Amino acid sequence: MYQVRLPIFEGPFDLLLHLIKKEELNIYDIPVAKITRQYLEYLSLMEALDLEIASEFLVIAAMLLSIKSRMLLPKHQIEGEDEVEEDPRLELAKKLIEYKKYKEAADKLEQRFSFYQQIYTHSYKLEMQETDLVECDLFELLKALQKILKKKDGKMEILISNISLEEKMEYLQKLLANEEKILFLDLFKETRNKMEVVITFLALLELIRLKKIYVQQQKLFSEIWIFRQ
Amino acid sequence: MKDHEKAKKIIEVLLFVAAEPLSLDKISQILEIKPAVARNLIFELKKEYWEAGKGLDIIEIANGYEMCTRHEYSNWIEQLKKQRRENKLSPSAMETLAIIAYKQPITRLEIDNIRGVNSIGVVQTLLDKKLIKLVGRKDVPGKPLLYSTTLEFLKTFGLPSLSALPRIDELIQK
Amino acid sequence: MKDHEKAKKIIEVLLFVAAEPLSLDKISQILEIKPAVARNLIFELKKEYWEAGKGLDIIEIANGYEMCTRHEYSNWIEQLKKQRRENKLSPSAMETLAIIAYKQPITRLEIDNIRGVNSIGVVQTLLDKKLIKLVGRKDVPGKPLLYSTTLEFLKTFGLPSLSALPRIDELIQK
Repeated sequence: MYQVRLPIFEGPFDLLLHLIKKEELNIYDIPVAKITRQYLEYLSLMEALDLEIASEFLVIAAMLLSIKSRMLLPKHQIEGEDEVEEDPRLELAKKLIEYKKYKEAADKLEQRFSFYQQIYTHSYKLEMQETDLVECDLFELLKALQKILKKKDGKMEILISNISLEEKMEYLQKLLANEEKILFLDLFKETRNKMEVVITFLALLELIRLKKIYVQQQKLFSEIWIFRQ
Repeated sequence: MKDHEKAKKIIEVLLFVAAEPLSLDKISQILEIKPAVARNLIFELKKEYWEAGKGLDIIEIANGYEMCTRHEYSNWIEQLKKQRRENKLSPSAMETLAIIAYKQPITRLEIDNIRGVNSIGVVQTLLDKKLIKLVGRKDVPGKPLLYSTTLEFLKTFGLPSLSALPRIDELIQK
Repeated sequence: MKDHEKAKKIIEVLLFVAAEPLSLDKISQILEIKPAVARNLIFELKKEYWEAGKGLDIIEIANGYEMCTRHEYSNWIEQLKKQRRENKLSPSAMETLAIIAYKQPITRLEIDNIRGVNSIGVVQTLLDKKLIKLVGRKDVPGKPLLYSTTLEFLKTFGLPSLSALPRIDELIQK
């Protein structure tokens, strides 16, 4: 059985470089007719396989065809000047060289990347720890907050709080300096309005983020405790 | 695992990267050696650290072993932490972040209107910290840029998704 | 700070606890020594690790120094982590990243021109992965956004600084 192996190309330049390499051609002296034919064959193969052809491939196809036709035209020399007309392939060659450079740089980067993936720093360890710890608890925290807001609904004054986030954070830290742990619910016992509940909650989040405190519960839906780090 | 010294070095590396105390069982399982042998190697390592007068130590804790610093060095570590506190978000950054979180995608002008002050600096800080990102342009005159929160935002605040944010109208009604 | 050996031990402890690469400035500031002295101490430490055949190493990365494991030990660590660290970048992402790394700051159009394809999706991926960032706008019509690589890029590729990238004109010669 004959099987078509279709390499995936990053773009038209990638495809052209592949064709040039396969045929062992010099980028500055591309046989345009041949390369154009192969290029278009590849596109029709993609089409036959129902693969979407990015518009960029078509742009370069048009460019190839235009170069091909320009090369077929007889070279006209302007009278009185012996300047030779520029090779219509030069612009494409320059682009390909430029692209090839970065393609090789990408290979070098890839090598570094796989090497450094095998090296573990201490910060990698710390990262793992953080996400494991906070993520599951925060969902519970939010649920707990909703409960508090519901409970306090109607009983609270509507006041613009004059307590800032900074002050609340300091207050929470002072509380924890004296106690090993505090019950989440207790933090909201004396809050007088919704704004203060929200600020207390935000302060809590910020302290968790700064790793000043952490929250724990023994099992799901049980009381939430706040500990100092 | 035959080589004694090699095994000791592997244990050192494992203790270095482990996110929690490593049990003797776990260590001996990975190295395919007896727990008693693993214990001896850990003690040798600990002794070497001690004899070299290192600031690092290996301690037995919570049914396992962990690499840690000696307490005499805590002052130095404190100084390191002190400098890291600058990573903290300012109240105005927190405020801006909250606005973006709830009203995304949002333009800078809209943020400014809510806050009543120019937010150009804060928005840049939040971009730098990767808590917000550009997501396109609003289809109004001037085509202003639109900002949204990032995955990093969710991670930083330990949120499973944006829908896990408390509903704003639940937080402050009336 | 007089005692040479003591200073070395403090540096070791600091490198151990730091959650990110520590700059020479920071280290020398904490120890109240000259950066050049700090650098020498780090090199001594690195040499000691090497001579002892340790599985740990100290590398220069992202404008700082960091303690890490030698790559020969990754198999052992992976047994500990169970799940592999699989963070592969696609070839097009790698290609785009290479272009940005060498030509920064650069606009998306300039990237597109070199690659011959539209890079909007890849650029977003790289932004999401924090390997690149926005650094401003180019002073040409349309004021397009400019992209540069980040500190995270240096960290991910184990580069001390951008100048440690292999020179592009050496990469390709006929």
